[in-house]
Amino acid sequence: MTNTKLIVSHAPFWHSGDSLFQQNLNFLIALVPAALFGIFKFGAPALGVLTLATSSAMLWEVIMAIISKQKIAIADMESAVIGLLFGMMVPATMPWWVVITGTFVAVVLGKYVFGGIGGNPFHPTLVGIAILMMSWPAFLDFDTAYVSYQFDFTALAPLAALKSQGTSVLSSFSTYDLLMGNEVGGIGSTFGLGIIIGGIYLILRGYTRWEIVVAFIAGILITATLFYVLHPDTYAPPLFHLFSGYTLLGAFFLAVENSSSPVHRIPMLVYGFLGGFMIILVRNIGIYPDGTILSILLINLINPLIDVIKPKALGKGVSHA
Amino acid sequence: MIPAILLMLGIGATCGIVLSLASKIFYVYEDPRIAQVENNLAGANCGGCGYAGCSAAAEAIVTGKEAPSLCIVNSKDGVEAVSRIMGVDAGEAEAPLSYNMCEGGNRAADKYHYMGVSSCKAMDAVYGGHRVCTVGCIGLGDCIKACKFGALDMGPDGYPVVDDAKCVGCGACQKACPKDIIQVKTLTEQLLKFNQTHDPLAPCAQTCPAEINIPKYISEIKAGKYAEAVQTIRMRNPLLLSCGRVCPHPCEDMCRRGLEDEPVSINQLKRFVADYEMNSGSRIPITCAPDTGKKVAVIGGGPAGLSCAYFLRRIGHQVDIFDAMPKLGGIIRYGIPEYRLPKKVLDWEIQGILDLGINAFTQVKFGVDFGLSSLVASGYNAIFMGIGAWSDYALGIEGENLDGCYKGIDWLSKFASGQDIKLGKTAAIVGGGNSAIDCVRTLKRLGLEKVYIVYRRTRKEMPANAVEIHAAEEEGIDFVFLAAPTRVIGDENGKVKGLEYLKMELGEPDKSGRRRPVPIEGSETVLDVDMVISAISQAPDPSFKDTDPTPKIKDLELTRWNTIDNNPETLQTSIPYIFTGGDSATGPSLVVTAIGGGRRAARAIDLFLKGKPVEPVENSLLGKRIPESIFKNVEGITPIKRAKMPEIPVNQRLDSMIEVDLVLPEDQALAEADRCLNCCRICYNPDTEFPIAK
Amino acid sequence: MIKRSFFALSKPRLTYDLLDTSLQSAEPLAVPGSLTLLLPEKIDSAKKALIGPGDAVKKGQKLKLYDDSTPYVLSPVAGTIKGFDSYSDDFGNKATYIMIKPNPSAKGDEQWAQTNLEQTLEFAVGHLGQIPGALPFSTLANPDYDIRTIVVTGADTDLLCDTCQFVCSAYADQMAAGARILKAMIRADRICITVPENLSVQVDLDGFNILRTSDTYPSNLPAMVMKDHLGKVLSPGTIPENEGVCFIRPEALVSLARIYETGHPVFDKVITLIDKGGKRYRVKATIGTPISKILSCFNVQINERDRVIIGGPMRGLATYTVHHPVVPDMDTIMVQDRDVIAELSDSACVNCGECIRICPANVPVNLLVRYLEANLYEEAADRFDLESCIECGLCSYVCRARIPLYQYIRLGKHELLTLRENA
Amino acid sequence: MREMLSMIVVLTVLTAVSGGLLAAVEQTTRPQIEEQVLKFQKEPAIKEIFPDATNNPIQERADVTADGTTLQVFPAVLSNGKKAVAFEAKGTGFGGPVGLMVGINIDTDEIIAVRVTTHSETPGIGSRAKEDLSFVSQFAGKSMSANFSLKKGGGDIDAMSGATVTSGGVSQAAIAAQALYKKLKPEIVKQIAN
Amino acid sequence: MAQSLVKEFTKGLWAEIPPFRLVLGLCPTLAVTKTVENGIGMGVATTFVLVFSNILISMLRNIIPSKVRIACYIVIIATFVTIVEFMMQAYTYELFLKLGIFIPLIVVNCIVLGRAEAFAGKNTVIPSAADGLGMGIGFTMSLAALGAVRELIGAGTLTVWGGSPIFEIGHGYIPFQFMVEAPGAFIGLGLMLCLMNLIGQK
Amino acid sequence: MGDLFVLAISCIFINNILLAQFLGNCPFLGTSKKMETAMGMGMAVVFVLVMAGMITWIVDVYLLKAMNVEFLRTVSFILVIAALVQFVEMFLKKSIPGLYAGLGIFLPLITTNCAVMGVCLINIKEEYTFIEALVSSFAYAVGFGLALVLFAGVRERVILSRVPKPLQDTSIGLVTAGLIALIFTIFRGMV
Repeated sequence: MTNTKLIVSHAPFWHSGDSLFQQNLNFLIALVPAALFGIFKFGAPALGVLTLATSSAMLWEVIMAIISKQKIAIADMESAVIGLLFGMMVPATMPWWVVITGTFVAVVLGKYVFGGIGGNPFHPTLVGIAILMMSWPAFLDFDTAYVSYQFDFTALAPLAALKSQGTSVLSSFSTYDLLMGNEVGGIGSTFGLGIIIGGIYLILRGYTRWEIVVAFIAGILITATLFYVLHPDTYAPPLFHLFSGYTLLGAFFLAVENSSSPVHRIPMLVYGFLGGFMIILVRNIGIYPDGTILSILLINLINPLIDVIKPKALGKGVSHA
Repeated sequence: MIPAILLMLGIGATCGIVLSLASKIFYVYEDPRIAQVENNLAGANCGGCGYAGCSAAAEAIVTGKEAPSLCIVNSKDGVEAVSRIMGVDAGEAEAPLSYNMCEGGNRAADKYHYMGVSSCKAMDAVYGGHRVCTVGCIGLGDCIKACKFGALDMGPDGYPVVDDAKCVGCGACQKACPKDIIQVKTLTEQLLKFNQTHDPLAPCAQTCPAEINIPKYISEIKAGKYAEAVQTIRMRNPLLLSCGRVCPHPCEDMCRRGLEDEPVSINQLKRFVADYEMNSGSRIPITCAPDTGKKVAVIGGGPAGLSCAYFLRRIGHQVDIFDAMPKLGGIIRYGIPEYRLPKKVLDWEIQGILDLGINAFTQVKFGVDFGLSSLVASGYNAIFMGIGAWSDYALGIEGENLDGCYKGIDWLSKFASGQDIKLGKTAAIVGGGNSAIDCVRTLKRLGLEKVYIVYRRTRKEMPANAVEIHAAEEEGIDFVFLAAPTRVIGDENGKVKGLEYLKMELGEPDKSGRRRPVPIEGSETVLDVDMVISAISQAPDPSFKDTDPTPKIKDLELTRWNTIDNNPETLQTSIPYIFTGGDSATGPSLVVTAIGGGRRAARAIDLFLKGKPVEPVENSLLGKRIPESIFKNVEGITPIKRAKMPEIPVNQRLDSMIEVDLVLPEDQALAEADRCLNCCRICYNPDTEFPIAK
Repeated sequence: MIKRSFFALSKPRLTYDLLDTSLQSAEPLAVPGSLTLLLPEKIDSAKKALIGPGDAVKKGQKLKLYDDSTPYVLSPVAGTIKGFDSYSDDFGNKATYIMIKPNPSAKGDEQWAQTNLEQTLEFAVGHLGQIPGALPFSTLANPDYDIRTIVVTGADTDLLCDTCQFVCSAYADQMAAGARILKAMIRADRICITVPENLSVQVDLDGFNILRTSDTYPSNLPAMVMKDHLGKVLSPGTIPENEGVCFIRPEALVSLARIYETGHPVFDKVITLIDKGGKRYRVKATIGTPISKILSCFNVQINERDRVIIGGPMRGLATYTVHHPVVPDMDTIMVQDRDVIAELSDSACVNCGECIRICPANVPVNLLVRYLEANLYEEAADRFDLESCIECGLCSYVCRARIPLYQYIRLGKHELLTLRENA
Repeated sequence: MREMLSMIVVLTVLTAVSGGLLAAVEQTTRPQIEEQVLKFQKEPAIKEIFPDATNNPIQERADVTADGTTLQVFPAVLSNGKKAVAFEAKGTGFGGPVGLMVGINIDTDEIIAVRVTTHSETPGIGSRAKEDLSFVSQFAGKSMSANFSLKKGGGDIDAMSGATVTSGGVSQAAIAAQALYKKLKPEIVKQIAN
Repeated sequence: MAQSLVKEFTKGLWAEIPPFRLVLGLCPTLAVTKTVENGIGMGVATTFVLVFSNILISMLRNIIPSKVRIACYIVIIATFVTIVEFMMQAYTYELFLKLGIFIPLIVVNCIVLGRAEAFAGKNTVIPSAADGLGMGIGFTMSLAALGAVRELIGAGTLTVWGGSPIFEIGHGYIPFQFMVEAPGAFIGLGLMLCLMNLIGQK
Repeated sequence: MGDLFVLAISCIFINNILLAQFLGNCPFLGTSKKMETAMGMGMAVVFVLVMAGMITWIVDVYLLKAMNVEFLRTVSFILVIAALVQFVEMFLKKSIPGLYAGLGIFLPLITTNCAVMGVCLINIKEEYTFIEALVSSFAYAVGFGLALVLFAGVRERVILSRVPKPLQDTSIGLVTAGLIALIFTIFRGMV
């Protein structure tokens, strides 16, 4: 007993047992329904893209860790989530090298250069997609991506169609179809119901913050309703916006990314609402068909500014007795 | 063309008038240095310093919030110019460097397993860190994280290594280190660092009177970095060639290997690198801090004076040495015979010191040729008195002044300076110290038939170096122990004929633990000799107090042994601007002690010259030992034979004065260096089973 | 250990344990063969120590290092000083430990038999320091504080612990007597006692102002008691004493009463031991007894990489040696098997916000920890409420990235003080 | 005072010298610059607009002025003998002005062709206006009285997908050309007649 | 003398190369480096201004009162900038069009004023000229390098002079257009700076 | 009025002087390490730019164009701006020290801030009227300040995260700025 060396650490000596691995594992679980649906709908190429995206993201993480002689941190699965989300946002026909470049940009430029986990001011996946979109928009064009596919529904990307052809196309997309994934889009971004189920699962498990999700959706609905009420002819109805494009994925999985979103209640509400608002603004008066990616990046950008609104700390402002 | 000129004329004039008026109307006083500093910044207003523009940066510098090196764009000259404006004196403007004090903290055992914030500071807060060593490196690299210039790296041995080329001396590492291991020091501070009780010091380094970082230079020898080893020694000791030859190496007594095995031959390693430099044909450059414009006079060019002059010069002061003898070196030139320290070697060594820009005036005697007032009048700001101890004690017996009687140092110096000395055939040297041995060995070489050493105690009590006694024995010297001279017997011509002595026996041990010799009544014996040299110790020569006409010199207090009274920590004397050191401060002692004293005096002089209080080093170790560093046994040591000092065989050496001891060959030196355990305060490297793995 | 629930939309709820009624009394432990006393003063090699190895000491004798030192300890036994050496405590506090070998044949404490026990604060400060329960006499006597309210922590501040509750119920009479003595000594306006609201054991608490505290952690912590029951919110960087409130252990009152009752100092401390399986043992040990004695008494085996904690799971102190002595403020010893020790990581904050949601003091821990990591202590205090932290440890408990947040905060507060002292 | 005076004098002299020097340089380089402007900006556009011009519109350029507006016009005689004129109008695009060279058949007031001369648009999106002829060719054959607004604004012109602003800039320029033409046509005709 | 001249000249080429080591003059660096050609053009123009303004300022440094120092320097610089503008308009018109507003903005390029303040205002003519030339060439090299990287990745070509590329990646290459866009300029420069830091560490 | 609003929006967001036009990057990187500094710089730029915009417009229209010496634009503008900045600095220092402490210290940075000069030149190039020039100057400056503040917010956090050593400071600052520029493309086409 004399020579036994004890472990010495600081209090507390208990831990809730939560971990990053748990968090990311749950993220992956929550993404499963939408991803499975995508594979089911778009077939083997979709499976290929998802696998490649996930694995290449993890690989980049390992490579960068080796290059910079840091501890390899793939065990926390953070890069798997980044990769899978990336895969879910792109069309199934995306060439392999685009996927690999995209995950490189996402993992390295989005996350690694900022010091890895917890350091990224923006959502890494969105950084990847946004840069790809600027470089190679053609590969992210859902209308051309699926020309060789046969679908039993309107094979038009709803938002792009809305942008180019106006509200006349709205009749081709029923809310039910959008919710059930009967639309073209990213592999995992079409199955609205699946995303909602996954998102609610995450909220219940405590891994995403419900305030952001709710405010985000509220932002979309309120802004879209305002536009729609003012000019029903030029603008699409709110539910169409909510269920089309990346909106749901953004609300449930992208805007809630820990490191780039606020943690205090009021900021979370402002953040979410602003995100929803910007999406509708871009869709209705901007040049991009979907605005989710840039809108979420924009709220990521203002996150540090608004996250200073916080409840008063205990005793703050109490004068000395 | 005309409109253009007119227009520009108009605009220019307007701007000029407006600005010049504005500068009068809206004049606000500000520290004029701000404008000066701003003029010396890059002026790019780039914001790279984190301040809003150059004037903001200049203000921050002038108000002392930032260092003169704030501007990232500024050139070196610019930084210097700014430092000058800020009145940072040149001595402090010298570039500081980070300096690691603990080399191998990971060798100390752990007391617990740590879990928590990965930083030294955090771990230090938990029971002082997981290492058993209280002063050693914790090893979590706070200093490395703190360095913005990438100048620190975790070395393979678990302690941070500083890359001097990248270090800018910002001090961030020092602030980050909870253990005070990384210290950012200017050259001056490094040169004037003295051992303190909280330093991570090996026993040998604690023992060395010159406070040389012994483990460091041995590990440098081990790594083949001989030049670095020389530099390390020179941080503390400018006379490494001499010390490498004559030092009785007290450090080896404390060597931990010595507890289980023979101690490492530290001094031979010193001599090895010192000779390496000398034989390499070129001198390793010695850096000096920028000039401070202060002048110091060093009286006495012996080891203490040379050491003091060397350190003062390196920290930027101007130094002149005055010596009464024709050549510098003092006792090591005139008291140590050629066969122990060849004059050629000494000349080379002293030249290296003078080459730093030190002037030497020889054959000028203090108190006779010049005095205190002349030094003060010549603008010297401080004086170091290292006048040594040259006046031999007399035996105090009858017949001491007969022809053929000499005094030790007097005789040695006469011989060394080439004066003609009448020699006899047989000689008796009274005394047991090193001077006595030097005399006998010299006489033996001069062809005397019989040379006796007469000492009143036994061999065990002889204060001379054991190796010297041994060499004397080898060379056939006769030892007469337990003999107290009572009379020198002269013949009719007044020449020495014999030495009468009384036999002694050892009595009860006295306070110092030595058994006192007690005379045996009626045991008078006569030794037939025609030369008697008494070498029973010396004292400084206080005659300058009488000959110097300056009244002030009377204030210089002497002790009853005629040494100059001084504060042993600062070596300041009773006259504030006079400092002392070496034998004149301590009485006859070791060369290396004098060198250490010279450096300590240099520190005090530096403080004095900079107008700071001359205070002792805080927590000074000075002669003390760190208790936890003194071991009783050392585990994991396989005895390995100590390198034997190569020397000229006895039959060859008695014919001439050639150097007896030789330098270690490189392979042996390396093997010897490998025996070093690279100790620190409590940790050391045990021998591994496979020496290659080390 | 309480783990995160599957559905974690709400905060995790950590509740205090109520008194373990199966343990009716504390088992007295014999005086061991060697005692260690901790003296909160560091050795100054320049000074001559008053005590040294081989000195004989009497029971109750005041031991101090130097002539001019204030800190002292009372020797709990008569015996011989075996030696003393320096000891590094938390946050670089240097202390001295004194080893004493008891001498069973020596008896009596004449010094104390002769002393006239005065019921004054001055007397207590000079003679009763370090009594079991660690009554903070020097704080009470500190002229900087105007202590008007005493709060007795009848409800233990940390989880799992029930020593205070035990003392309240087992020694209620002596506690009340102690309270009267203390009240007389310091002229306090009121003496309150915290009692868990669900405590079923009836304790007679006449004369106390009873504060019923909730069973949710951290409602028994001083700052929370101040806020919830005394209506005083501590401003950042202040301690309850600044507001005239002093928190003391019930055992301190019991000791006080016993001293004045018997006329002799007392040295036995009630301690609850919680073994690896969570089973409790109650023991009365002499101050200075090494923990190892208590452990071996109940056959608690300690292996490499286990953790021995002085105090509870949220606020305790992990010791590195089982030779750590029993000290006056030690209530609980908790032993953790190495298998249940959660790994920590040096990962960066991932901003998950768990700490924000659970922090009872509304400290923005997520940003605070970034500044602490970067050693920006002043900024952490100015902008991120470092000093508002009430040190409950909940942030570390829920941290998803498993950052030792509480350690960062404690260190930050400590460094901040150092910075301010140097400024 | 001395210091003030020197401040004013130095600054004034310096600026005056600078003004003179620049004026000199300007005068020397002016002709060359004008030639360059024509050569690099206008000539290629005019060549594309009037591939079959029998004259040299660049050399025959002329300035026409009416109501204080001056316009440089490039008259051309087409191979079929018809008279045409080209001039540049400006609109505002994404990153600055968009220059549009408009070639008009004077007789019919119909646009022969238009070309973008200058732009500072985003490469890949806006710059397509210059390279992608399908957009500018919409204007060919249209009457000068047609509505050159974009379809979104109720006009006849299809915007380039993803480059609405640039398209708007071109459309603005075309509308500006309309106004100029309307205002200056009499003068232009007069000019050509000479 | 010659040695110090070489030193003044070469420091701009590596040890203090703008904008990598001296983080100055970022605006043109970011804005005009879509192609190598633009980069070189801008670099040469800046070099011209740097050299001549350095020379003139070092000549006049004793005359100019320090209170109107900045104003005078700026006038001198602006004069040279305008001359460059005329020259480019007259002889390299296409380049002039591409560089657009950034030519007049050389005036406010912090490198030029920075060198004037930090060097030319304190040194004699010849070292100032060497300093200006070195810094200018260093700046040109940096711009060309960044331009090359951006053009190669973002357009798949390398254009040094006269519009037609001297190098083209095969037809299968789909240009990573992000690099020639505004954001790509920042990121490209940021990553190159990182690369320089890496090299500098060695 | 509506047009002016559109112009303002366009200058603030769409043609943001920093992120779309690449002007004023040196102070952008230099003063964005701390939110406080960024705010101060932003205000100072608004202040100076509005004044400079007006004065240069007047100089251009009533002097340069009138005298037909437009080729002196660069030199006269910069001189006017430099003199203005220096004047304002002196004025503030003496008369309103409080404001000087907040804004004034940023003024020297502005002389060499190409955003100021750039906006003045753009105002002329786009042939704005005086009111338009005023609005555009103000809006560009607000855009500058906005980008600076947003950037500073992100950068304050980025500085504290574990950015790999070679990327630290300016390098990561540029990368972040690049991503912000990317995000600002969201406003494209909104007016």
